Amino acid sequence: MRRLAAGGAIDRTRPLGFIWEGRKLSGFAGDTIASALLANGIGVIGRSFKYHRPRGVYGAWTEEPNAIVDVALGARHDPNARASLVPLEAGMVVGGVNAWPNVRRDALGLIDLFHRFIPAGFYYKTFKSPSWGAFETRIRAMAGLGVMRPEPDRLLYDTRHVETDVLVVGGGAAGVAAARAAASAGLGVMLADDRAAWGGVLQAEGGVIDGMEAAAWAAAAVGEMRGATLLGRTTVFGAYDHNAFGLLEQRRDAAGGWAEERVWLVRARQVVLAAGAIERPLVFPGNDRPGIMSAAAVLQYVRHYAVLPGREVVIATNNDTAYATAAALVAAGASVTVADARPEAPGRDGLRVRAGCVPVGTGGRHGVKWVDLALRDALSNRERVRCDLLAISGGWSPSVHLHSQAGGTLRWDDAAAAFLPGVAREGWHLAGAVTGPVGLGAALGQGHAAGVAAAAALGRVVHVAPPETPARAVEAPIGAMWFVDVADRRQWIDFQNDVTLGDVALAARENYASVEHLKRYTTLGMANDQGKTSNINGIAALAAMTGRAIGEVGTTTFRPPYVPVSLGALAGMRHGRLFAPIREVPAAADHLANGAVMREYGGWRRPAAYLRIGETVAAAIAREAASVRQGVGLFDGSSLGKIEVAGPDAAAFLNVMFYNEVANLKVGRLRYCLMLRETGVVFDDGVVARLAAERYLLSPSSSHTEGVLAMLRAWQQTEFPAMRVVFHDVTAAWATFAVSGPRAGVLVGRLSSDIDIGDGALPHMAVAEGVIEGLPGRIARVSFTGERGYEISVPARHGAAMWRHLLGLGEDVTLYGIEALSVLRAEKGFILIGTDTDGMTLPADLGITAPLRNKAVDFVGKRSLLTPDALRADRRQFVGVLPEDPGFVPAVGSHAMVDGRSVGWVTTSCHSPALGRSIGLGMIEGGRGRIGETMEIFHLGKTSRAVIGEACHFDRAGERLHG
Amino acid sequence: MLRLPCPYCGERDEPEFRFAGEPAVRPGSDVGDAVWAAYLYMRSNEKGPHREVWSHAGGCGQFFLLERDTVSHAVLRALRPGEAS
Amino acid sequence: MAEMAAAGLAEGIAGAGVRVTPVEAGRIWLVSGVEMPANTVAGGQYWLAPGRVLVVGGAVPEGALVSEVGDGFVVLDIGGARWREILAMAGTLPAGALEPGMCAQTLFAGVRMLIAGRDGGIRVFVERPLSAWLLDWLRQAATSFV
Amino acid sequence: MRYSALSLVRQGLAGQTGWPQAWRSPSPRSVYDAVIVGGGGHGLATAYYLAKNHPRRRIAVLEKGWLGGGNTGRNTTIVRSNYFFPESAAIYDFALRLYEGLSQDLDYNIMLSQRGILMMGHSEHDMELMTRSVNAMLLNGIDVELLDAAQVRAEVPLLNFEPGARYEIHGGFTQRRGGIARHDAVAWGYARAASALGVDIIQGCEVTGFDIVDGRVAGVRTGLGRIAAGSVGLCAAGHSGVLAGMAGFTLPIQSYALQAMVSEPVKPVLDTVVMSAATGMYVSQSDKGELVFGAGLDLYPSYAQRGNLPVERDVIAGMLEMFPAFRRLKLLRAWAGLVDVCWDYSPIIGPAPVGGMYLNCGWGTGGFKAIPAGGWMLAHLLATGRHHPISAPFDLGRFTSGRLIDEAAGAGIAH
Repeated sequence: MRRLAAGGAIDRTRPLGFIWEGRKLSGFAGDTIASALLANGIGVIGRSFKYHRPRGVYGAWTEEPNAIVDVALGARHDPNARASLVPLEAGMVVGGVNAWPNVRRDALGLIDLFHRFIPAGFYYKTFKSPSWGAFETRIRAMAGLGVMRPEPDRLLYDTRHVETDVLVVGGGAAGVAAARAAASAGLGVMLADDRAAWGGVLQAEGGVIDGMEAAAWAAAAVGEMRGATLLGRTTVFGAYDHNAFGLLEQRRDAAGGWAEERVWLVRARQVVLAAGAIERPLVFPGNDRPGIMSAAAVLQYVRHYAVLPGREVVIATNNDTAYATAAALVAAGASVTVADARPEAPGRDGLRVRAGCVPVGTGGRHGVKWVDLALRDALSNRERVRCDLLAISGGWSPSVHLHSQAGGTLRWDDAAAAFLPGVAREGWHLAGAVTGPVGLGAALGQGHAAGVAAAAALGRVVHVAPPETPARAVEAPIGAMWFVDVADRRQWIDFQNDVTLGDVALAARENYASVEHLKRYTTLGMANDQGKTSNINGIAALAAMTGRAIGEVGTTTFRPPYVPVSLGALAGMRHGRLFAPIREVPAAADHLANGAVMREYGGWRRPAAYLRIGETVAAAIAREAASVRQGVGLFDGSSLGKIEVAGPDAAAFLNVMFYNEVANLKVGRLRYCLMLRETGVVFDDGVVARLAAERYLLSPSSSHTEGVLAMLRAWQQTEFPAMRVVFHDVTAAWATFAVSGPRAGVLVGRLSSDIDIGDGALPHMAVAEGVIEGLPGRIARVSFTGERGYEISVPARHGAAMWRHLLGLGEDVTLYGIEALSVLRAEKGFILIGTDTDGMTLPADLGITAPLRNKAVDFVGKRSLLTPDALRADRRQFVGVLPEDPGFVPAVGSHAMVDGRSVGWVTTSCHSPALGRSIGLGMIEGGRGRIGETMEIFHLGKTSRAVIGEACHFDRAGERLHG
Repeated sequence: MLRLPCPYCGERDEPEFRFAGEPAVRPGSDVGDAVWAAYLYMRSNEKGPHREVWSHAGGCGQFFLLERDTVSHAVLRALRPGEAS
Repeated sequence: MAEMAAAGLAEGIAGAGVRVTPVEAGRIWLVSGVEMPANTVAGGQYWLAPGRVLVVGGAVPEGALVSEVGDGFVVLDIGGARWREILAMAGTLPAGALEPGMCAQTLFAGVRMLIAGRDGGIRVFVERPLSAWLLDWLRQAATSFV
Repeated sequence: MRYSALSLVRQGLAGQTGWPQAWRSPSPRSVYDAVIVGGGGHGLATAYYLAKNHPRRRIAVLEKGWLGGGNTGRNTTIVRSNYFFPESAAIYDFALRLYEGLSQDLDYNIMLSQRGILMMGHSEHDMELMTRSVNAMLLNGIDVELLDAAQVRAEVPLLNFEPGARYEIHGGFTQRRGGIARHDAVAWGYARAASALGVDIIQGCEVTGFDIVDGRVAGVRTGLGRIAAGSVGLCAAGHSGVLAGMAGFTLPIQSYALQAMVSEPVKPVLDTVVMSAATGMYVSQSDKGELVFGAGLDLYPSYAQRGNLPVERDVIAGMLEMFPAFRRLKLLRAWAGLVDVCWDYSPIIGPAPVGGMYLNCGWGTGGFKAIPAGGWMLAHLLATGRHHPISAPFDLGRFTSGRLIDEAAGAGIAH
């Protein structure tokens, strides 16, 4: 066991049993899976992506490249969890991934023997014949890490949208100091840190602030902040336009059925970035064995998790930070040798320090056993040192991800051997290790100053003094070392994707010399950790290989998310029924009670057909259509748009908006009109009613109501601001029912109403307002079925009751749905926008040409009707398509063919109960000139024949409207 | 995620707005094909400061002119239609 | 047939810290030709756009165009200790936009709505056809509170 | 040196030190017969086909950043030719046929995986529009099949067939020859082959202006100095408008950000490309195991190649509606390309209003799948000054005549 007897921020009173690769182990509350595995002496926890080399835990937090594991707990399963980030919970079942039979003994480890022949990008140079497809299946099976479970995840995901005065990213020394200052100025502060406790690395590195132990100071400072939103266990994963941020919180208090992940979408007026820095590995031959870990991570495992990853430790470093790890290890009873790459490395009491030395080789298959050290410059004085832990530190890279995403610039600093933030974005203030190597004092000072600056930018003054900490010895500068200049180029830069120094040399040799080419050609930095440990080492190696300065090579683009974020969390509640809103008609419950099959049409849920017991949808449609022709049918048209247009200039304005003439429409009359886009394309059709000299009522199709309203407003506000016309969308306020059929008049006559529905007072295409069954309403003579038709509108609240009442007015009333209506209108040859028409259809294609000839005033789209293409003779025109075989219904979407070429298509087809045969409508090139012609109809390789005819197949004279 | 200033409702988030094209002066219906095609289809499509028409569709439904940098997405100016542009 | 039953309003929702109660707001009119400061509420009159307001309750208003639309809305009061969290789940309305006397039209869970500030919560005016969907959304959102 | 398994073994024994440069990086000469502006897939393909089909020309490709760094390096790698109009089917299928032989032709494995592409229908109306498209494509000679719901379920069992799903799956149609290809490899393959045929590929060379003498282009002004040119080809997707502005004309193009995302790599779960118009998303699984997905445009003009949350969350919600099992996977990376979109969603290929200058742009969201054809057509224009029969319908003049090729409308999306 590697667990230390005492210490650590774990709860030794709460042991947590879990399963690792089928074996029962245990850790404590406060462990991560990684710390628990290390505590149980587990060395190999995974295999690298390409060569399947054994991988152990390397890091302690988001930098971890190796510890990808499969974690299952109850309903939760994560095939690619990072062990260093997952808090251990009782009963967790954890397993390695991408290895067979298991990570300890992985058969695919044999691939490593052929590494010479499969360098970076080898797959571009081979697998070309017979074809990539011949090899792909096997290669795909070897790729990928975890195994996704096919069952849907039923958890619910929460999302929060909030604003804040100051967002502080990072709750370490600098972040807490900044938040403390800003909060004292009375500002709304949101402090986010991805760890469970405040203080960040202070827990491990210690120190004294304002006389208190550092981590205790952090906790106290946060506790005293009034009005702050404190988000622990929360990662700021992305910076977007206008200071918008995406945050991922790992909650512990999620309600039953809700996932622990919650996404916050935050808008901040001022931003303090105190995200710290990430330690880089040293690059040397054989630096990828299990037991080779980040020195900073080892410090956290010893101090925070009371885990001693090794007893015989060699520390290889090129900077001072690793000496804190050395001290902690010695205090925990380990024997420590330090190889410091810098010639004049400072001596430390109780430590064997070998100055100017670097690792040049390692040994140990499933865990490091020894490391060869040698003098860096001459690579002489080679000495093998036994060890079971090799803690390495190659320097620190500031976490400038968010700064860069938001457009902040970067500059290479040789002294710090790092890309430091250059010009920050307006309203951003950077503090702490993100600005470069800083001691605790500097970090606190910068943090406080950032809080003061943020407050000042919002016109506020800070009311706390900056935190004090005793001065510390200034750290000696880093001795940058990017790799060991030996023939053995198997020096790992990206541990997960197995990218070595040799691969960078190959990329440089083949002229993949841009940093972006290096990344894409070698896959460097494209793994789960997105290059947190590998990018800078890769850039430095490329610079050396191509004779350029590191700053000149530059970095690849920092992209969200900072850590992988679950897709379910990003989708939030938009799932299942709640994926997208849908509108209901007022009588919805009654439709269902009467056997309606409800479907979505244009954003509304509407009855497609009303099924009787044992009836199929097709049979119901035919029955409904036939009964409307013979008797009387009732249809729910409540979803039809209703836009009131009023004002002294209403008539003039609408005359520009519509294709048809509407200014001369008499009061109390209706007219069927088209509305065009400026391109001349038919955008929508519908009935226009003139209710008064200065008041119209438009009824656009259900799916186009919002679009028509937006178009009216756009033109009035931007093109005709002087016109006195206003628009009211009253669609939802009215329920509208169509009563259609030869006996429709009889049924409507039974309504108690002051509206005279006699043909004299209310002829076809007329409308009257009045009182119906004690309710204010309208009756309009309009028909989309071709039968005598009445549209009855009453306030929506009474819609269901009115529908039931109408149904009860006669025993022979048949309910008909949209599908039957579609058959009836097809028999009449009436168009359906979006079915018969599309994004290219002009009015003349539908045979509606009078307005273009007669209308004096210019209207929307008019000029587009006169372009060469608009006047082309072979445009597709709307015609009837009568199948030669009356029993055969051609599929909608069949094409009319002339010697193998499509000359148009069938837009509508069905069996017509009224005609006792199949009918169709279509858009056919030069269609009106082909009346009477028989054409070949093509569908999925089979052909049939049909005769082109008039669109209207039934009651061409339209007598039934008035009969 | 953009934060745009509706001239009437103040600043709101991107999902409430719709881009409604570049402001264009509508020629008469007697112009030549090329002039009409330019009005319909040609775009200035500036890289940098760009004049645009937007609507606050998810709010008050009003249309307004916006000068916006198409690289940084910085909002330069928001004007009610017809306001001194 | 005067006793047409008023369409049954959706029953309320009572989650932990969240209460959604339907409101019988009386008659409502959409009125054009009336100016008032943007996004404010005064005496049952809610700003919608320049020259357009929603008038709730009281006598029939005057205006260039007056349309009775009470039947087109379902009015809900959202309250309870954690109503602000429901608002934060549904949209990005700035906090300051809902002080008493203020109103705003915005996307709430993707649905366009008029929202007015009240003490202890908000009053929302949602299009009747979308009210069922919204209540489904609110029901699910309310289960997120323990 | 030819690429092959044998050469890999031989080089392996020599520590992989013997490989030559994949392409040369010369400094620009002062004059070329043809200068191609834009070093992405289309530009490099143009250079290759110009050098190969019309030899004995001095050709340069000018790329302001790194080759393949524009949309070629940012798209979701889908290849298909299931287009509605004969003109579109001709050019996209010409590209797909070139793709099918490209690895051998370029001696560079572009990892073309013809795993099929499945477009889904979520209503009877969707299926009717799809039938119209399928029949049009069959008549265009494109290999497509209409599928009912059961057949879709057999192809991709992971899809959401739960009753009461918000967008039930009614069926769909598939093009078996569609699929994906490794986008970077297409750029690198063409660059290597073109360089070998003598084309000068000049990176870090931004065009800042044109020399136009009485209506005809004579040269290009760049960050690395002036270059004289007999003819100039523009194929800098996203920046077409900027280049046109420098040459004194405007284009019917608006530049939009088109976002794309990848998940963490998992073992194979999805063996075909799936697209759903209703939820607006498309997804495939890369050979490395990441899900690669995207959707429609961010619908406001932008030159910022940055991802953005609203459309990103819509895309993800849409994909999860189709694949509820993906909810547990994690987003690894999100970015955006910069596409120039024409009103009719078809490209602009042909002479520019300036003599000696030719356009290959306006590909909108469909540029990657058309790279080989775009290159072949622009090469033909640069070499002959005349349209290839396949490119003629896509001339800039179509906007004045109104003879648009509106693929969106063809597919029933009225806009």
